[in-house]
This record gives sequence, C-alpha cells and structure tokens, in this order.
Amino acid sequence: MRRLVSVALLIALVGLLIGCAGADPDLDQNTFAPEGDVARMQRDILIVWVLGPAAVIFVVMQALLIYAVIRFRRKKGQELPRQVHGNNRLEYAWTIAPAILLLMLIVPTVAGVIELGRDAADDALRVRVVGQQFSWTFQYPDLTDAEGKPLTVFGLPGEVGKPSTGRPAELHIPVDREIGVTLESVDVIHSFWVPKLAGKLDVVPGRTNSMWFNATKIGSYSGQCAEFCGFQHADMRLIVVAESEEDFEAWVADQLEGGGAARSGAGEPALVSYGE
Amino acid sequence: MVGALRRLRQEGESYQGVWSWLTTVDHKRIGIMYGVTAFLFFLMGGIEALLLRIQLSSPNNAVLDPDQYNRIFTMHGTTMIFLVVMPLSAAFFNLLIPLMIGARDVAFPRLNAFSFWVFLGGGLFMNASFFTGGNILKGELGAPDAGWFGYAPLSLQSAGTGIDFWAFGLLILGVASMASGFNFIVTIFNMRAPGMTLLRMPLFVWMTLVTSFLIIFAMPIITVALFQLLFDRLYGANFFNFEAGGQPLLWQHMFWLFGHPEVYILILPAMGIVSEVLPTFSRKPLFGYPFVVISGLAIAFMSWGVWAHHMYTTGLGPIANSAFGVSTILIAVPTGIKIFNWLATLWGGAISLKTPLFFAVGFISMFVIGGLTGVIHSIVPSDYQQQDTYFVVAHLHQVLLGGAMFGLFAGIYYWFPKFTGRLLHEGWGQLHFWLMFIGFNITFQPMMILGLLGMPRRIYSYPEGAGWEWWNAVATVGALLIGVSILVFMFNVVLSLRRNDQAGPDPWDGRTLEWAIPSPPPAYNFREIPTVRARDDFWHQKYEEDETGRPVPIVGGGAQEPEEEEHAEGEGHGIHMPSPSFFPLIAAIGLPIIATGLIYDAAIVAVGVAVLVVGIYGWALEPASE
Amino acid sequence: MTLAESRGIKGPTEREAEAEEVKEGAHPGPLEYVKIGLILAVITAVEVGIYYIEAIEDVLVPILIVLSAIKFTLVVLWFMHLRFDSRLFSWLLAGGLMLAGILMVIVLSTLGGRLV
Amino acid sequence: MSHTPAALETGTGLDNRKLLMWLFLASECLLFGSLIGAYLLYRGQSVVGPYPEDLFDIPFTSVSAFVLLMSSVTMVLALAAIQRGDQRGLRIWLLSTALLGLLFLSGQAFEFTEFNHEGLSLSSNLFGTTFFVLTGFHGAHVTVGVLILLSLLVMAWRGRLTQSQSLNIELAGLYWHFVDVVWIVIFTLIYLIQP
Ligand code: HEA
Ligand code: HEA
Ligand code: CUA
Ligand SMILES: [Cu+2]
Repeated sequence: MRRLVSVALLIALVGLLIGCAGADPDLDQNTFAPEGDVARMQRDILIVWVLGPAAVIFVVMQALLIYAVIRFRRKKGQELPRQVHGNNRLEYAWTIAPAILLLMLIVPTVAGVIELGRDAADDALRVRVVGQQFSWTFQYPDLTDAEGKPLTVFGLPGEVGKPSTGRPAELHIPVDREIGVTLESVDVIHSFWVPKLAGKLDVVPGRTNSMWFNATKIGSYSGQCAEFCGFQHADMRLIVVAESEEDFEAWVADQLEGGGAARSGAGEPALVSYGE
Repeated sequence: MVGALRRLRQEGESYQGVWSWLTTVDHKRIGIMYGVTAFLFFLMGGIEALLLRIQLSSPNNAVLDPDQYNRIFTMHGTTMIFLVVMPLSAAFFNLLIPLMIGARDVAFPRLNAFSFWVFLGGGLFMNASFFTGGNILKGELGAPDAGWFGYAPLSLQSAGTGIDFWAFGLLILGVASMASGFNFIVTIFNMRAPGMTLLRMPLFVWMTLVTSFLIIFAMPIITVALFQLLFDRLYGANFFNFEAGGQPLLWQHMFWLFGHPEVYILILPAMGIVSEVLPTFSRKPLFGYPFVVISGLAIAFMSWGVWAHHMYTTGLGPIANSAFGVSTILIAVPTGIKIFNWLATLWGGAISLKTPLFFAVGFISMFVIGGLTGVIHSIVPSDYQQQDTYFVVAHLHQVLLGGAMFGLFAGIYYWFPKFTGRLLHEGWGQLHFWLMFIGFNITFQPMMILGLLGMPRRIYSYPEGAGWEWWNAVATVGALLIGVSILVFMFNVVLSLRRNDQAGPDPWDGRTLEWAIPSPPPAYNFREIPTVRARDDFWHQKYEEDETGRPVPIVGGGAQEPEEEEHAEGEGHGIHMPSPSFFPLIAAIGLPIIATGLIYDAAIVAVGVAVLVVGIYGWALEPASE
Repeated sequence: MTLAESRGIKGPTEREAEAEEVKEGAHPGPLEYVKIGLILAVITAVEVGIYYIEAIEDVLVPILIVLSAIKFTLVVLWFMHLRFDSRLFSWLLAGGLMLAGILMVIVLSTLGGRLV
Repeated sequence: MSHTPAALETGTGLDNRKLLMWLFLASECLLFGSLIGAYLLYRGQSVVGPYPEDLFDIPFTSVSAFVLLMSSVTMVLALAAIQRGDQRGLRIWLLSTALLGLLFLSGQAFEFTEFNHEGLSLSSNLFGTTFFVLTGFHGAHVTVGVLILLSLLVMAWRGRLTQSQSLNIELAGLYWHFVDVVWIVIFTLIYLIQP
C-alpha cells in the first residue's frame, strides 16, 4: 500500500514537473513548489492526508472495476448467474470503513483551519491590501514618513474595456518574517493569491478579511487575482518581492524619501479616500 | 376568443404532424421533445466549450477577446447545467416514470406539457441575449458575463442586459423545473400500479422522487436570490449593495444553498440510470437495493448542509469553515455506498458488454475520480490553494461530464430502442464511447495538474512561461476528440433510425415494466394496468429461481407483442386518454414575453400577462380528463 | 373503464361518499370555525396590547413569538385541516418549515445577523 | 375503504391536486423563508433613514392583519358551505373573503404610499429594500388569491361549482390560509418585534 502511494505520487510529481519545466521564475505559480510556511503546510496536508489515500482508493476502485468487467463478462453458452440480492455485513463494512477513513480527515481540516485562521503574530509586518478592478494597492500602516503618512504602493488600475498595460504592482516584504495582511475591496470581489507563498483569501467589498503568510526564501513570487472580477481579471496580477531585512529597509527608506507615497507605474491612482 | 381556440383544439385532435406535437400531453412525446431540445443545447454549449478550449490552446492567444471569453464561459456553464443536464434528466423522467410504475401517464399531463414549453422558452430567451450586444456578426456579444454563479456585486455592475436575460432566463427555467418536480412527486406517490409498493419501485423512480424533492425545495431559494439581483439591477434596490450596508456574501449563500443541492439534482438521475443499466447487463438484481435507496435519500438530506464549501475562501471564519468541511467530507460515505453496491452488482454477473454497459461502467470509473477530487476540495486548508483554479474545473467536469453525461448517455443507449423501436448500432456506439472516454480523460485530467500548477479559472489568456502551455494544448486536443465522439453519436442515431434494425419489446432481457410492452409503446402504455408482485417484476414474469438461486426461464413469460391495430391510438380499447391541449403552450409563451417587457418596456409586460392569463384560464376551463 | 378506475384509484363518486363519511366523524362544523376565528382575534388583540405594555419589555419577544406560533398552529390545524387530513401533508409542511428555519438560522449566524 | 385494496397497497389514496397544492405550499416555505431571512439579516443595518420605528403604524397594521385573519374564517366557512351543498352560503362567504382580501390589499397600498411620502423607497436603504420586497411578494400572493377567489365566485354564480366540486374551494382555501399564515409570521417578526 505504501508503495502504491509513492508510485502514484511519483507519477503525479513527474506530471507536474513536465508542466513547469522551463517555467519562468517570475511567472511560476506551482503550488507544489512552495516557498512559504503556509503554502508548504497546505501542500503537505494535500499530499499526505488526501492525495495519497485518494490515490490508493483510486487505484483499488479502478482495478476492481476493470477486474469485474473482464472476469465476469458473459461467456458463450453461460447460464444465468445466481441472483444475489445483497449482503448486510458487506453493506455495514463499506459504510463504516470509509466513514472512519473520512473522519480522520477532520484532524488536518480543523487543525489547519485554526492555524491559518489565527491572528497574525504581534511582530508581523502589517500590510493593508486593497483590490480594485484591476489592480492591487499595498499600504504599510506602520511604515510612515516624516509627516506620518504611511508608505503606499499604488497599483495602476486598468481602464474598463481595455487590456491591461504595464507591470503588476509589487509587494515588497522581508524574508522570514510573518506578514499580516488585511484585505479590502472598493468595487467587486477579488481574491488575493500568491500560490507559492499561501492559499488565497477573498477580497470582499464591505468587509475586511485578514490572513498571514511568510516567504522563507529570497526571490520574487508571482500572484494573481483568483476571483473572477470582470474584463481584465486575467491581468490582475501582482508580484511579491521577498528581500533580506536590510534590502527591505533600504527599499522602504528609498520610497519614503520621495515624500510618502511610492508608485509603481505612472498615472493617478483611482482609489478614492485612500492613504489616510 | 377562448371558445374559438377550443374549437381549434378539437380539430387539432385529429391532426398528425407538427400540430399534434404542439398540443401533445403524452409523456413519451414530451420526453422526446425534452431530450432532443436538450441535446441541441448540448451542441450549443459544446461549441462554446470548444471556443474556450481553442482560445486557451496556446499562451497569449487572441481568438477571443476577454469580453467574448467571459460571456462565452458564462453561457457555457449556464447552458450545460440548466439547459442540458437538467432537461436531459427531465426527458428520462418523462419517458420512463409512468412506464416504470405501470401508469398511463403522469398525474398532470398538461402541467407536464407546460413544463416543457416553459423550459424551451426559457432556454431560447436566455440564448437570445447573445443578440443584444450589437452586431453579433462583428463579434459583439450581449450574453451575460458574470460566470454561471453570477457573484454580486460583479453581476450588478455588469453593463448591458446580459445579466438581466440570465436572471430572468433562470427564473423561467425554474418555473419549468418546479412544475415537473411537483408533477413527478405526485405521479410517483399516487399513480403506481397495484402492488408497486415503495420498496418495489425501480431505483430510477426513487432517484426521480428524491431529485424532485430537491428541486422543489432548492428552486425557491434561487428564485428569491434572482429577484433580489434583478431588483438591485433594475430598480436600484440594495440587497447586495455594500455601500448601503448590503452584504455581497448573501448572494453567495443563497446561490450555493441552491447550488449544492443542484449538483445532486444533476447527478442523482444519472445514478438512477446506472442503477437500472448495471443489473440488466450483468443479469443480476441490483445489489443491496435498500441501501442504494437509503444512500440516495442520505445524499439528498446531507446536500443541504454543505453549501459553504464553495465559500471557504470568503472569510467565513474557523468555526463555519470547520463545520462545513466536516459535513462535506462525510457526504462521501453515502456516495461510496452506491459505488460499492454497483461494483457488487457487476461482481459474479454475466456481463454483456454492450454500449449502455460501457457508459455505465465509464460513469463509475470517472465519477470515482470526480468524487475523490471533491473530497480533496473538501479539506479546507489545502482547498485555499485549489479553490478557483483549474482543479475545480477538473472536478466539476469529472462529475458532470464523466458522471452525469456518461450516465445519461448510458440511458440514451439503453432506452433508445424502447422509444424508437430501433436498436442503436453497437459498433458505432462503442466507438462513440471510447472516443469520448479517451477524449474526456485527456481533456480534464490535465486540468487537475494545471490547477496544482496555479492556473486560475476564468482567465481568457495566460502568459508564456508560466508552465501551463503543454497541458492546455493537451486539453484542447482532448476537447476536439470529445467533439468527434459526439459527431459519431449523431451519425449513429441517424444511421440506426434508417437501418431499421427492429428492437422488439425487450431487446436487453430487461427487468422493469417498460420492457413488458411494445416498442415504441402505444399511447396508452399498458393495455391493462399490470399488477406488480415483486421488485423487478418483469424479470419475475420471465424467470423463476431454482433452489440454488439460479433463474430458470418460464415458458410463455415475456413481453407483449404489439397489436395489430396500432394506429387506433388507444381509443380503440376504450381507454380514455387525456386530450391534447395547447393552452400549456400559450401560457408558457407568456413568461418570456413578460420578462422581455420587464427588461425593455412595461407595455410588453401587459401583452405577456394577457397571453399568460388566456393560457391559464383556457387551461382551467377546458373540459379535460385530468 | 376510466383512467382512474383502471388504476384502481377512487372515482369522484366514491371520493364524495368518503368525504361524507369523514365529515360525519371528524370535520368541524361552521360553529367550530367561528370559535377558532374568535380565538385568533383575541390573540391578535393581546399581541397588539402587550406591545404597548412597557413593563414586560424584556419578555415581550418570546411572548410574541409564542402567541404567533399559536395562531399559526390554529390556522394550520383547523382551517387547513391538517388535524383531520393525511399525515403526509403535515410532514410536507413541517419539512418545508424546518428546512427554511434551519437554513435561515445558519446563514444569519455566519453573516453576523440575528434572528430577533 | 375496503373496496379498493389495490389503491391502498400502493397509491397514497390522496387526491392528486390536493397533494400538488401541499407540495407547492411546502416549497413556498422556502420562498418566504428566504425573503424573511433577508429582512432579518439586514434589520438595523440601514446606514441612512428612514427607519422602521419612524414609519410603522402598529394600530393600522394590526387592523389589516386582523382583516386578513378574518378572511381565513370566511374562507373556511365557504368551504363548509359548499360541502353542505349550500350554494348561497358559498357565494356569500367567497365574496366576503375576496372583499376582505381586497381590503387588506388597499391597506397595504395605503401603507406603501404613506411610507413613500416619508421618503422610504426600494432604493433608499436596506430597510426599504427588504421591507418592500418581502411585503410586496406577500401582497402579490394575496392578489393572486383574490383573483382565484373572484374566478371561483363567478363559477359559483353560474352554478358551475357543485357540491362534488368542493375540492376547488378546498384548494383555493389551502392557498389562502397559507398566505394568511405567512402574514401572521410577518406581522410578528417584522412589525411587532423591533430590536
Ligand atoms: C454532479 C455534480 C457534482 C457532484 C456529484 C459533486 C460531488 C462532490 N463535490 Fe463538487 N462541485 C460541483 C459539482 C459536483 N460535485 C461543481 C459544478 C462545482 C464547482 C462550482 C463552481 O465553482 O463553478 C463543485 C465544487 C466543489 C467544491 C468547491 C471547490 C472550490 O471552489 O473550492 C467542493 C469542496 O468541498 C466540492 C466537493 C464535493 C464533494 C465532497 C462531493 C462528493 O459528493 C463526492 C463523493 C464521491 C466520492 C468520494 C467517490 C466515491 C466514493 C468512494 C469510492 C468511497 C471511498 C471514498 C473515500 C473513503 C474518500 N465540490
Ligand atoms: C454538464 C456540464 C458541462 C459539460 C458537459 C461541459 C463540457 C465541456 N466543458 Fe465545461 N463547464 C461547465 C459545465 C460543463 N462543461 C461549468 C459549470 C463551467 C464553469 C463555468 C463558469 O466558470 O462560470 C465550465 C467551464 C469550462 C471551462 C473553464 C472556463 C474557464 O474557467 O475559463 C472549460 C475550459 O476548458 C470547459 C471546457 C469544457 C469542454 C471542453 C467540454 C466538452 O466536454 C464539450 C463536449 C461537447 C462538444 C465538443 C460538442 C460537440 C459538438 C459538435 C462537434 C458540434 C458540431 C455540430 C454541429 C454544429 C451540428 N468548461
Ligand atoms: Cu480581481 Cu479577478
Ligand atoms: Cu457543492
């Protein structure tokens, strides 16, 4: 059984590898190659608790099915089979056995939900993320300039009806430090997702959702709006740049020098009542 | 005016041809119309799917622009669910339920005709939205563009009338579903032949009953949600307007409160079909009949408690997420019971490898994959990664195409001879199966990998270098293969109808009552209403079991041969059948007119109401034998 | 033979005869209906009356709910004949009500609303 | 009932139309449940006025609730009449039921216009939205009920509703009582109970 799991997993992994062979590191969104604790935990739950057992059940069921159809196919001159109507013992068995198996899945479910749903640590870097058709804006409420204005990275909202232009907004974070984000939307529902760092959370107008994540390796990670939000949903991208603590601080200082607000790209931010 | 119409109707009774179809209240004809219409919509939805696949076949492709892409995937999903799988299931309800329970028709034949016409009207109305966006030849589409679940506030913000057509279309289709839901519950409760106790009903009848109950309880919820959406859009109400304090998530709750029972509305009829096909072709009774029935009831019951698994990532909070996670995980138990019993039905049988069996086994095989991916989705923390990716797209097609559609095709191959009198060609049938099976697997299994590789759904294009090119290309090839398989199927139908390979009443050595009567069945179904003595009654008319439990043929048992005077259409036997009526058709026409009026001009509403009222009063006052 | 007869289902005449029987036995007469109507009227008056009594403000809500539930039950049992009719009908209504009620409570609690 | 053993063994022995009506009412529970749920969810959430406490006129609504309640009594009396074969009674009670229904509807129309004058509309705030849609749906049900009653009345007048057709009245009655019962709930939950 162990062996079956590993074979199946191997096949799955090989498949995934074929897929990302040659993937551009700036665009790679492979959830099986996590670089953050959250994404790693999610992948491990997936593989150990579900993909593995599912692979076994899959193989067993298909094997039984194929065997049954071949073994019991009608042969020439064969008499009619015995009319078996059922067997209560078997019924109980295949009710209880899967139920036990499934009840075990409650463990990772509940544990995972609680761990991912906890508040961000006190020393986490706080970031306010605002979604808007079709861009992201990031604000660091704790990093303020001389006048007390928080550092804000404006995305460049697209024009409805036109394909997007320019580079996606960049979210700079220090590596190995917990990031606590709050998510707000000014128009429709979006979803904040950086696959290699963490699963997604929706950005719902009229409510503030929050989540935490971190990056465990320096690099830039591609992310993308994951809730259909209209015309340019496909282009509502973002990039998380995870830097060493020093680089991050240098970046922050650099940005704040300009008077408080950083911009990625040109043009006026269409966000109203923002940056206070 | 009503009087004049009534006179026309009396003349109509003697007519054949188109007129007789427009006024028919015969459940078999209505079933055939349901089936043919749904299949045409399937081609429509399939062509939309192929457009999607062609656009996605390579990165940065520009066959469709984003706007067209959004409209087309919305219509694809909506069409496939509401205009294909639901009505195809309804086609089988119509064709089979009265035959399987030994009745002459459904409880309310005219209501039944009304259901069909409303469905047709709603489907056409919804698709008419394509033409409202300007010049369709220039690619200016007016179809809805907010996805098949139309999340507010995107669906509020969407310009044009696409969403209005979508919402009114779904409301109209809801009327059709509700009407047939009521009708079949009453039929199954009240119209069973003597001796057909609940636990002697064929499994398909059970699943129809369960599905109908799901329909009548789930539809009102989406009805209210759609009205709320329309009030917001058309009259400035605030249900989902977050600026006025409204909660967009209310829409999601209401949609999925309907939507999850809905997915079982889509799969249970197919499961019923499979539960009929497997015993016939393995020549053994269904294994564990009561357990299969109970698990169907359990699925229906549990389907009310899992809806928020579509909303894990909306920020419901740990308690709600855990609770819905657990309930979703557990719904695999009753489904598993069904699968195991089907397997046990095959086990030890004498399986004849005919096309219906291939599709039924294909159903089990693919549905297991679909179900397992469902369980994978149900694990909340890891689903934060899979939600809204191609993993979901893979899951939903595995259960809907690999599940529901495979099951429905099994039914088409199985009962085609009953209703046309002709067998479908085996060779072409098996070719259809294998092409579809292989095509299916190379279309949708790669999507699981795409999902794990982080490809979100509903994106019209993707950049080069994300690592998704190869699998997308593969999927597109698979989709084309499915398309070919459907062409093979259509060819097979045409060929088989012309080949005139007479099926006879009982080509498969069937077990249930419908095989006891001629193919195609006469208008009155049963010359004499049968008295039922056992489950699989017809089988027991043909075979006795010896001491070891092996069946021994009974001499002289078997199906009725068709009678000489087939064209006497029932009247010859003094069997009183419900008379045809076109008031259901008139009443049904009123609904899309009213909807058009509400979108464009109140004056049209008045016309629609007038038509509806004429239809209903004519219907109510008509001297009919209902 | 009519359709109904052939199914072994009671024809209209038989049904009438039965209706007659039932009426003799269980069905209430007009007088009883009027009595129920009076009770309903009184309860409504009480409901409105206590609405204005400030002294019982704390327990007003449960009292009102109980009173309206009584009204509901009276109408359903007598005027809609559930008391005398097939159990199936009662189950259908109860099923619809319970389903609606339970779903409402869950949705309201997940969205932060309150029932009363 | 011993003369129909076959029916006993299988069918429920219930009338098709009556079963249909009860199924319909069961599903209506979900319809009104959803509407009431939306009202309750948004109760007290309006960001601008007017608010319920500014508008509700309890004595007035109590009277119209009473009117609808009494229409249920007349409805059931109409049924009792036709079951007795009392055509005159049938007509009188049907007519009274329809009139009481109309009275309720005019009360509602008055209330709607009144609220409108005070600045409440479908779009003014969440209260307006949920209130009008909930009570509007109920009003639409009452309207359909009145139409059915009037149609039956015409039939009764023409002598086309005989004692053996009392089922028609019974079905209309079931619908009517249900709509009344919904108002009992609405009246308490929406008008009388205010946080
Ligand atoms: C026919 C339709 C159908 C069916 C039957 C199912 C069946 C199931 N579905 Fe699926 N689902 C959809 C149609 C369907 N689904 C659609 C259309 C969507 C997407 C909507 C959208 O977003 O557009 C969706 C989405 C969806 C999601 C949301 C994903 C997301 O957006 O994040 C989830 C999450 O839990 C889920 C779960 C399940 C589960 C647990 C089952 C279970 O019922 C499956 C049970 C079956 C089995 C498990 C297999 C057989 C069992 C055994 C062999 C026994 C042994 C097994 C074990 C012990 C595990 N489904
Ligand atoms: C029963 C339901 C059902 C069925 C059968 C299908 C069938 C198919 N679906 Fe569908 N699909 C959905 C339900 C279904 N789908 C839903 C609910 C969604 C979600 C929508 C949303 O996100 O809102 C979806 C979304 C969806 C997407 C994702 C879009 C996106 O997120 O961006 C894709 C992409 O590949 C896709 C592909 C396909 C394909 C290739 C088929 C194929 O199997 C189709 C096969 C059929 C044919 C190929 C037709 C053959 C016909 C001919 C060859 C005609 C030629 C002849 C004449 C003109 C006479 N579907
Ligand atoms: Cu924002 Cu999709
Ligand atoms: Cu679901």
